[in-house]
Amino acid sequence: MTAERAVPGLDRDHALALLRQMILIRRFEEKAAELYTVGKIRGFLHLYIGEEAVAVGAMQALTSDDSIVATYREHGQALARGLPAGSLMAEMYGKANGCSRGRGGSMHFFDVSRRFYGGHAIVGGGLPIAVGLALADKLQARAGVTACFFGDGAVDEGEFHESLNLAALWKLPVLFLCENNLYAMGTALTRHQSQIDIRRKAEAYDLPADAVDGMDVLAVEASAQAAADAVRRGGGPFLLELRTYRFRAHSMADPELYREKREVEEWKACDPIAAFVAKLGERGLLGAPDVVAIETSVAAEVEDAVRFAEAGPWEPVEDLTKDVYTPAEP
Amino acid sequence: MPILTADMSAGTIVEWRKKPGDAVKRGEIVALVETDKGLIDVEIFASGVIETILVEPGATVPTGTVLAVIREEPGAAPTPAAPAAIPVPVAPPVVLAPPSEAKAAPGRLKISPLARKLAAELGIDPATVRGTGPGGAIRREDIEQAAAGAAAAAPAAPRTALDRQARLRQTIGAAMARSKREIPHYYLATTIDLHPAMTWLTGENLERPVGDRLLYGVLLIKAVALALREVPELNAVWRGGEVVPGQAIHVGVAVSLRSGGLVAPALHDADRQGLGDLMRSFRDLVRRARAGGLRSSELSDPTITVTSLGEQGVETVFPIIYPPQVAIVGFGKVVERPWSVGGQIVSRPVITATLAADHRVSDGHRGGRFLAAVDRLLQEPGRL
Amino acid sequence: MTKMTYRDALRSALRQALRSDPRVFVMGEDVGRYGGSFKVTYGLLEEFGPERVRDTPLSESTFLGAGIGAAIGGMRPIVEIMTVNFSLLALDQIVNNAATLRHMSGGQLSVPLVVRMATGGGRQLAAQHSHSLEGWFAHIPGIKIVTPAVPADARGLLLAALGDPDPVFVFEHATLYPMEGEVDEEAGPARIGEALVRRSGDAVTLITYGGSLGKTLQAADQLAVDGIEAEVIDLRSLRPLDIATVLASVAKTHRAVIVDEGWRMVSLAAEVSAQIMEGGFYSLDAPVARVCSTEVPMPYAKHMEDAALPQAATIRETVTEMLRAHG
Amino acid sequence: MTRDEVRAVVLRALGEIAPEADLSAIKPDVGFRDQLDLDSMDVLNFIVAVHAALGIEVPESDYPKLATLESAVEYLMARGGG
Repeated sequence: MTAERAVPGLDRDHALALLRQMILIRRFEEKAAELYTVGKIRGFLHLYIGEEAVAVGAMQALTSDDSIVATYREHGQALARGLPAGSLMAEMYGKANGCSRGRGGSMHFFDVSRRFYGGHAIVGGGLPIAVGLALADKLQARAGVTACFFGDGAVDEGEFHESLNLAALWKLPVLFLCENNLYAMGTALTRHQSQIDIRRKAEAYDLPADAVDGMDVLAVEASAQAAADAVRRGGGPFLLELRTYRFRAHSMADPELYREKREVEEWKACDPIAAFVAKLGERGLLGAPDVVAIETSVAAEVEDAVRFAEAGPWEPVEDLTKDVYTPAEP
Repeated sequence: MPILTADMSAGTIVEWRKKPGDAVKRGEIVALVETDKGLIDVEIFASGVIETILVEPGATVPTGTVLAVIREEPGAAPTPAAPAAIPVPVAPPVVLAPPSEAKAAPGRLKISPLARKLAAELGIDPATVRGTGPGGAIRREDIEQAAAGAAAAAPAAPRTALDRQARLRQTIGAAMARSKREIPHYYLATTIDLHPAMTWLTGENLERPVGDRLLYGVLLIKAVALALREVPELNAVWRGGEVVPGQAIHVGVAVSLRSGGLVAPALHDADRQGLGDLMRSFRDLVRRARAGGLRSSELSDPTITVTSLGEQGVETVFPIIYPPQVAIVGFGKVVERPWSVGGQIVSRPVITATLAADHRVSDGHRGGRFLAAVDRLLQEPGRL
Repeated sequence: MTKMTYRDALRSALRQALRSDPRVFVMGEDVGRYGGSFKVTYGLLEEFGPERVRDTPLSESTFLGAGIGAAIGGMRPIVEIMTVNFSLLALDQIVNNAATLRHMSGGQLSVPLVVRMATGGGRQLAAQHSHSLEGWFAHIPGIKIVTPAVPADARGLLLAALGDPDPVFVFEHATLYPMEGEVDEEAGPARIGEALVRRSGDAVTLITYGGSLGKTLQAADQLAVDGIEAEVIDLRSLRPLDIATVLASVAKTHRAVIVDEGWRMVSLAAEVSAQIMEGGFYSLDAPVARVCSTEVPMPYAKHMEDAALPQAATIRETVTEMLRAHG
Repeated sequence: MTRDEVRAVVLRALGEIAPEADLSAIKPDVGFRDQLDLDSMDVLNFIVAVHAALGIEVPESDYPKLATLESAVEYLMARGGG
């Protein structure tokens, strides 16, 4: 890991904003888990609890001109990118006021107005899409970085190697963000990768890379900013490995036979939110009332999201085949 | 009981981590549950104090069952109650627009392949049949109705009886016309001494209860059936321009209908039935033919037909073959005639048997052997 | 009208698109410096430069996926997958992204992508290089499939594909590239989803597409010698399928034979046959017949490959047998 | 049984064989076979029906004695129908 980054004078408002985003993600995910147990949310649900610092920190390095491609564990990225909690909750309810009209569910959030090009459920399936978006930007001389989030499992897929090679070969503005949470569903990293220092994979394609503690939101922010700046300078793609851990099961149906409770507890000790609150407290940037205020406003925002979803209409069945193709111009 | 996996419908409590009186906080693990995917911790979403545990370890309960009662702290956000049933809109069946049926070419008859094949076999002109299928299409049932003719119809208002009779007349007419047009008939006749058969029959009926008495017609049918074993080429149908040998001997028996007209349903495997069974089958067939209860297989299965007009006082019958069959046997009335027996002239009951056969399939030599076999078989009625 | 080969007709459409729309660019293995494995993109690199005529690494899944991403990003990419045999490596991107993103995103995303592939056997390339899998792709809602059989359609259907807001897959039978034909270079794009009667007749309807059209017309000419006038229909696109034109013809001839180089079971021919049964049941005087490839990995030896592929003789025999049995 | 009851049994038997016939118009002294166009199968069914109703077994040799309505009633009364 690179040396501890010096944090330039940390601005209080910015710090509170980071903290609120992380707490929003945490409470949103807890509410999603609750709603799953009573059958409001169905199908698959992959929670982001524990990895909040990655999405929040990395998102600080991206502008509204940048594009995002993520995976099926994308609630954190979507919230950090600014997709309204209500539209995400409604999508998980399968309602027509969901961000994908109830068509995608938890694994397929889309919001083109915020250049959020999806949750993708095929491991590694999003990488070529990100390469293509970057190619389009480059060919149209459009400023913009395409940030592509993927897990350590995707590193096993051929498309990871093909995408890094093509992006490096054509010097495309792709910021590859590997969220290494040490497990590809039920397979520990050491059991699915021969070389577990993922950052070093980039050397094979002559591509700059870095790794950072994914539990430290400020470190993530700094590393992501540096990586994004490198990409913006037109030097081609960058691979940033964010080392993190998920406190919950892979998905709602996972009895977690593959890891020890002890290990989970050890990582929980580095809870990104608790760690950040402690750091800000030491620096006198935050007091207990600030946390209560954030928790209260987040709780309200999550409740509003649930009401928005509950009130949402079902898509009319007559629209079943709408949008399979683009309607012919009249 | 929380839904913990995508397809979970019930769960078994393995152990409680809390007991009544314990305080619980949102997010705490309060129990362990066995699901289809294995052991999963149960998280509590309310904070408060456990009052009572309703489901003990070891019990399996459907998802949604209340497991424990918690006295909630004031101010905790209520979870929206689990819906009894998730109000998913009932999807009206998505009716795909049926592929637009290209307009059938004008003058083109809308008839199913099966119906067209059956009509050809029964010698029915489809054009004369009114279709009851979609868009007036003619279906198998329509042809069978036409074939069974009036008998098949339940006693209906006279007008439709007349229609049916007219239609049956047309149907029989079409079949006979086609038979005459297409089948090169040859005719043979012989006179058979029925004395042995009639004396045997009178003795046989004395021992049989009224309901089991035999008619001499049954002897004639059995003799024809057994004779066909010796001349199998007469037991066949003509289809697709070639003769198709009968897989079995199904003798069609011409039955006159009380309201006029005729049908010739099949007595299945007539060669293999004993005289008693054959008589029962024969009586049942006539009863159903006249009551309109024939099965379609009985109409399409005969491999030869026997027609007997003796009771109408006719001595010799010159019948027309029923397409697609290739032969037909006719019997006239039983008459007393002088008959030479060992040089002596005696009076004997005789009957004239005629054979009309399709010269494309058999020739007179084979037809003659057949009639000789019928004659020979009738001389030993006990062995029929 | 000018006489040109099928490949020249394709190139004329590519050149017209590259000239008229800056968003259009070509991407694929050996499409640039090598001039295209079938010489379709020959000369385009020199004319339009390496930015718009891009040789790719041998990464079908990723450069096709990149085509999808670029299309979402506002470009009009034309991805060349050398042959349908290599497209199997990119099926996930095709089925789970190209065909799905518009509907799954609730209509937010559009994927104006064109993918060109050579297809079919008959050149002794053995099993791995001789597949004819258009029927698979025609199974997938969300994409369109066109199968130009003559130079005029090679140009017309490719131009139509380029103008279409949804993904269109163009299947070019490998034996057709050198084929000559009349092409009107002023003509606009053809219409996707419209079949054409290439030869009219009244005794039987022969339905085919792409590389099998030639053999089917040959069989029709041979049947004419025996006094049997066959109507030949070129489907031109497999999805959407113009079943109306097929049913109109069957209503006239009452008999149908489908010629399809795919393997018989679960073939495109099976689908066309089902739709004829559903829509033309009362027009039929005979069961619909199919002339397809024998179900075998395509053998190398010429006499064996010829035995496996549909031939004019098999088509002719199928028709004469049908007329004999159901005259 | 009285003559009329036997007569009713005979007519009902004939009705089963010739459902469309007008039983009231049957002339008592003219043969059934001609009036109602009956064949040997019909005659057999008539004999079976009479036996079922009256328990009288009519031997084949006696069939001609039941050729008309009158003779049938006479024959059956004489054999214990009465």
